[in-house]
Amino acid sequence: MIKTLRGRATLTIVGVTALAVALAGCANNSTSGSTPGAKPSTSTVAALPKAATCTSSDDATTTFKLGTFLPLTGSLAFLGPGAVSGAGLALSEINKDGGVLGKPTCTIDTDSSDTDNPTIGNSSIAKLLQAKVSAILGAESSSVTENVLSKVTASPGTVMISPANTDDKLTGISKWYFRTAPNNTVEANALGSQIISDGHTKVGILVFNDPYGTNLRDATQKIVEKNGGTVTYGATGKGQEFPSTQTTFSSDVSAVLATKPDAIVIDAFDQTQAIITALASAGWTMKNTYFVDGNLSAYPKLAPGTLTGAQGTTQGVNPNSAFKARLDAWYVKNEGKKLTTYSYAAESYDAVMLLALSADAGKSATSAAIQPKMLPASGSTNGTVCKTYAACLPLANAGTDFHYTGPSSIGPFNAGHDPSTGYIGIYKYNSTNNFDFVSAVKG
Amino acid sequence: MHFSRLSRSRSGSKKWVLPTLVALLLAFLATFIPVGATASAAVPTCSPDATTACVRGTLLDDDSNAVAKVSVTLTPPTGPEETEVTGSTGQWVFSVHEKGQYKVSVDTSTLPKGLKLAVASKTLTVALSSLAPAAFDITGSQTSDGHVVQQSATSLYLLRVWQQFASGLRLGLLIALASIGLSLVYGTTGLSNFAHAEQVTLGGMLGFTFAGVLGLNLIVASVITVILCALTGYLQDKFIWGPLRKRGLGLNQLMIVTIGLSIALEYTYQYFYGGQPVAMTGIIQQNTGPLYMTPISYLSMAIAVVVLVAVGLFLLKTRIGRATRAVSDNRALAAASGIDVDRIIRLVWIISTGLAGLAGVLYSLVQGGMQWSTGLQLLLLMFAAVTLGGLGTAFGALVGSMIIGVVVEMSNLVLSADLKYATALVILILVLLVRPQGILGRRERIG
Amino acid sequence: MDFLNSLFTDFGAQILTSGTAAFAIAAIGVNIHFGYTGLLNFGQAGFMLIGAYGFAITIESGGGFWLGVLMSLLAAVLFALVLGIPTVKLRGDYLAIVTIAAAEIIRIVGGNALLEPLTGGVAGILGSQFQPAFQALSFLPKTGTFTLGPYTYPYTEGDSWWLRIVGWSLVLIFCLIVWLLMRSPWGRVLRGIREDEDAVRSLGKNVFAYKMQSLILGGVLGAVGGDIFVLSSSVQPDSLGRTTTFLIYTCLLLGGAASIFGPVLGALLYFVLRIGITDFAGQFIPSSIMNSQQIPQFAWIVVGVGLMLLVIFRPQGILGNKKELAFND
Amino acid sequence: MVVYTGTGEPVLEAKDIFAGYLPGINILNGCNIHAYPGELIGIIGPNGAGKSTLLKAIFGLVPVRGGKVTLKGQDITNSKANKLVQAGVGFVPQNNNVFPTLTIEENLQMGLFLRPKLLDERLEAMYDLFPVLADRRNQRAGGLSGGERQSVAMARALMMDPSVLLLDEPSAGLSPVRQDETFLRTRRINATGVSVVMVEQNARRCLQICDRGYVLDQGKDSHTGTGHELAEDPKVIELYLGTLADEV
Repeated sequence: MIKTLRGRATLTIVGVTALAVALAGCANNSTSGSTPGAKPSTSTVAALPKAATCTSSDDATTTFKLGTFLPLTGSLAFLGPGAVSGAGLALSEINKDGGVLGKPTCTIDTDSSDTDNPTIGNSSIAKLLQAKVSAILGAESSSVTENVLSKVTASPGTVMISPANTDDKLTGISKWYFRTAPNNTVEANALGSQIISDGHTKVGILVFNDPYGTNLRDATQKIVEKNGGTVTYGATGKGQEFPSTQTTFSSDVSAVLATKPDAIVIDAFDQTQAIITALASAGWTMKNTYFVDGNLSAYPKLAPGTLTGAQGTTQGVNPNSAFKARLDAWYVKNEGKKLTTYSYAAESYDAVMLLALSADAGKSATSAAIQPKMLPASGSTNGTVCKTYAACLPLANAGTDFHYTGPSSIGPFNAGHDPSTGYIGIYKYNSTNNFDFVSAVKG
Repeated sequence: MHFSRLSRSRSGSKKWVLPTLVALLLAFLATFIPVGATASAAVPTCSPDATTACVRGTLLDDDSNAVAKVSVTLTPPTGPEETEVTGSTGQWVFSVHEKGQYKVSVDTSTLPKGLKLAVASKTLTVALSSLAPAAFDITGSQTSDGHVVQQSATSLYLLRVWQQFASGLRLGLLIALASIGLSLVYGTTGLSNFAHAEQVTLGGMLGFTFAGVLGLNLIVASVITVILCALTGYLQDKFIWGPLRKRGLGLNQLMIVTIGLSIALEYTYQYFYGGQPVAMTGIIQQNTGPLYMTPISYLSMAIAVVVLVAVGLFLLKTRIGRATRAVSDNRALAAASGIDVDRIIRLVWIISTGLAGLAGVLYSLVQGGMQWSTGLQLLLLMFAAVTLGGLGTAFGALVGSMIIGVVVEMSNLVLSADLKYATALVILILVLLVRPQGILGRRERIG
Repeated sequence: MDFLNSLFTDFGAQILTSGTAAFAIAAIGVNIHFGYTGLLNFGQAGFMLIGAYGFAITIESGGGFWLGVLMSLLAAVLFALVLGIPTVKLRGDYLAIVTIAAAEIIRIVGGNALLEPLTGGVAGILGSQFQPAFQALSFLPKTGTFTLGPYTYPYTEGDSWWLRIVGWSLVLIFCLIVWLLMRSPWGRVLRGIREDEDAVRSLGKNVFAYKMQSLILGGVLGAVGGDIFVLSSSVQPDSLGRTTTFLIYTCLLLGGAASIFGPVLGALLYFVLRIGITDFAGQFIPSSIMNSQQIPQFAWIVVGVGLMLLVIFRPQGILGNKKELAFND
Repeated sequence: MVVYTGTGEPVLEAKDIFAGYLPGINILNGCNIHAYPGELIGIIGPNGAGKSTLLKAIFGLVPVRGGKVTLKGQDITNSKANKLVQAGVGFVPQNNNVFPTLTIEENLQMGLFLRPKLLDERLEAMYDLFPVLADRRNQRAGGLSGGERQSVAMARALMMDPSVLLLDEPSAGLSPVRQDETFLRTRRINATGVSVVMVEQNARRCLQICDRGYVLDQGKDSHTGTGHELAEDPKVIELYLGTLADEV
């Protein structure tokens, strides 16, 4: 009796899981087929194979071992694919161009998860440190970085470089920590100027309570106020941030609209789609809406025309379509899916390039050798400008000063290990809810 | 009725296919155009680069309408003045190639009648490869002969209060729809089902699968979704909860089994649907009436009310409904009375998951999407609602849900917006301190 | 072989972390609540968080390490009193709902943007603000690393040998304390309450007082676990939320509730199993079936289903005694 | 020593019953009882002897792990309670014997859940038997006094017109006056031809009214006989009635 019962219960759980899997499976297959967001066709680009997974026989000084620490599960999982593709593509291209120190690179991919699941990140970091990786790429969330940083920077010290951290607190926090995401004052400057120059002086900010959101808000508010504007909602110290786990936005939208703003900035992540719905149904003119790098992405599932005229800012000059095509091809080949977002792909790509070139310049794949070469490689010594691994490698090998500039177009690292400058692109949504490049400003 | 309007516009959306394709093509081509040479020629353009900065602004009136044909003059630190007339977008822009202090002034004599400008000139510090914005605050409106009907701050605030109250009712009804099942299952089996939230998510996910992916009509998709969700309740009870009840697994253990199930389901959704929200329809409806409420919101609230009344009548007036209450009251006695408790419980599971699925569908339609974690975020609100109203009483769940919904949606009128959920939970704890059995609960259940 | 070799090294590395010790301590606390007294405390992460706040904020504002520890414990005691007094008299699920709600309130309020000067808001309090006070007590060299077999860790900084020694020593001490307590008359009364509250009451014992003592003791262990946890990370409200509570219960049930070493074994096994699942899936499932993002998601699904099967087929866990769990209903 | 007070085949028989709530722990260890048609059987015994468990085991509320329960010769071991009600067994539990949120009439309706068509007819019969219930038919049972609850509980069990009625300590918690009422009513119900198996704490009173009694000790039937025989059996007095007297 007990036996058959056990069998039944097991069978059921397996069966229900399988049913869910099957049901969801059809959803999955049919969605991945059509993503209007991904423009360039992939057929023209030869896809490179993914770098191998490191094994314990890979020597820590001669093999460049990249540990990735990116959000694969949890509430930031939607930001994973961009960074995964950027880092993966960089490694594949490095391998194609001869590898680091003449050997192919390898990778250990781990999950950083989110702040709700700190044990995942801790396990991943334990694994990466145990494997004595050359450097760690990640995390995307500032909070997650802050959670593991003391482990990473403790003796002997491992280089950690984030493609997406924007928290001010991280500036100059450790000699081992770098980031390729420009300080968000750069973006705020561009965003604030754009809003003011569009004739809007009363700005409502829908901001989520997260270091990313509040830091960008603080900086944007400064620019708006400096130029004679006011922040009618969501200003610093007003307690109007919404929790990052929120799923219904009617009260926030009512509140912001009650302040009669000329323009609204949506300073959020994946909550944005629900916010758009709440704003648009409340009759808000969507063209007076501004997006930020955390949510400037295509919204192919919304009805055409929903976002027409809305604007947004993100790092980088005009996104290079050839670069996007390479990312697409790499992701389809190695991860079996189409990319729907390019968030932090360029920053991850450049981060890996900088690490690899620093290892070449330092003649060793250890963090100790890489760390001192990071600043020069990023251009702090005004070396010869080079734009690809193939172009920079001879300079690095020869010991010449060089300055790598890649698709993220950030400037050299400053003393706080932040990019000293960055280009911010300004984009405008078209009737397909995708966005077009308008202009770029340097900050 | 609203559904049919929606579905008509869905099928009508084929009209968009051609323009969409054209726009896509254009967008694709546009990416090949080098920086700075964007295609829009009608508006004067300026792109900052190493040798260029843009001084720019837009003249808008109080209604955010562009103010055209106004002369704007730029006085550089050295060299001749430049003057430009705003176009149909109200925008003016000057490209400059030297950093320094620039003065921008608006020729007030060219302003349309009724419009006023407090400060007519501004001095800007301009750096190269950047955008120097200048805002001129124009008062008055062009459409209403310069007479602006401004709503007073008080009436705006009152409107907001009503607005948020209405949103609260809407949220409360949806939570009620979702949590009555939780309450019924709790009442009849004693199980606190932590996976109930994932049943709500399932509604949104299946709704997306049928409407968003397979393109079925919204009504059809919703009906199929609710039926499938109810089916999951049947299967769960038949193969998991029923046998475990029979085996006498403790309630605490069972509760932890539901936590396991909820973890498994959350990540199953994430695995297949990804991390971002998925919506059943991309069409965003406009609000109707004085409040920000879309037709679908009204419809959802109506459906919720009808279903809740139906469930209430079922429980109060029908033989099976009374038997359900009897099982909630006293399972052993119900069995001793000849009621087939297992069948009642199975029925309760079916109703519970079906209602949760319906709640998920409506939630997804009203809020514009459903994410793998949406249910999870609602779970505590649902538990709070059920406990507040009185554990195991269906009507209590309704009352509790309405309170929780209104509190969540209105708390930001007085408290920090990020304390919404905390406020609801504080109220829960306060009520339990005074009345542990909940608002409609009975004292004998709690000891 | 190479794969297995590195897998087992990873297991070891994971087992040794101070984070695992922290979870083991918090699970020992829940074991006192749930395992021995039958109290369904679903807010253990709240105890960890409030303890960690008390600890970190005190040190940050110059109170020193020992005052920090004291404040941490006091915070947990206070939290237990506030939660327990109105609810331990009620049926078990009320306590569960009130504790989970209260823990969420602590988490949400801790992350409140207006409280940023005090709690650091959502980003929390960085480790560098309070960890040095602990590291200063180390009798090991202040910098440098020490290697034991395949494991190289810093002496004192970060997730150091120093922290690991302290963390795991505390685990052993708490196991000993629980062992002694549960053999004492006091522990027998707790078990009596778990099995038949009314019977204990009829013997003239103050059930309420015993339950409160149990809640406070387990909560204090939660706070200590929270302190150990943040000593190698940072104090972030979201890190110590519902998910963490569920995780602690998973560890406890895996090892076996109402057994001395159950929570410790459960914590060790849980982390090892999760790494094992992820690594095995990553090694043997081709990327055409699951991509690198789906593998950890799949691992989570397995964890969820595994928890279900575990509770269904071995509700007493690995070390637990089935009779000890017969207190339900 | 077997005493027959009924005639023919036993209407209810429990043979060698082993049963318990928890896996591996039996409360009943080979217990035997039987009842002939029309008999009023009293079951007494010390606390924890398994009296209530025996009733529940007969009624399928506690899993029977060994032995056999028959009703009119039919095997009903481990049958679901609703099947037993259908077959003509009524059960009144000791505590929680009404549905507190349901009205009195709804409570009675639940008693007749399996034969809804007979509702009006049976309601009338019950209101005749328990006139106090008729006036308060729309009142919630949760608000009733102990005696009234007992009436509702009995009436509910009688709705199906059972041939065997199982009563679990019907007098518990009632005032002496109400206790008397209950015992008299039980006798009256028995007189209508319903076989009654009654578990009682109030042993002397029980043995006075029952046709035949069993003494349960440690999960087994240790003595049986007519009510009189047992009440005067020195062993029973020493083992059970005496101690009871001391306690009271």
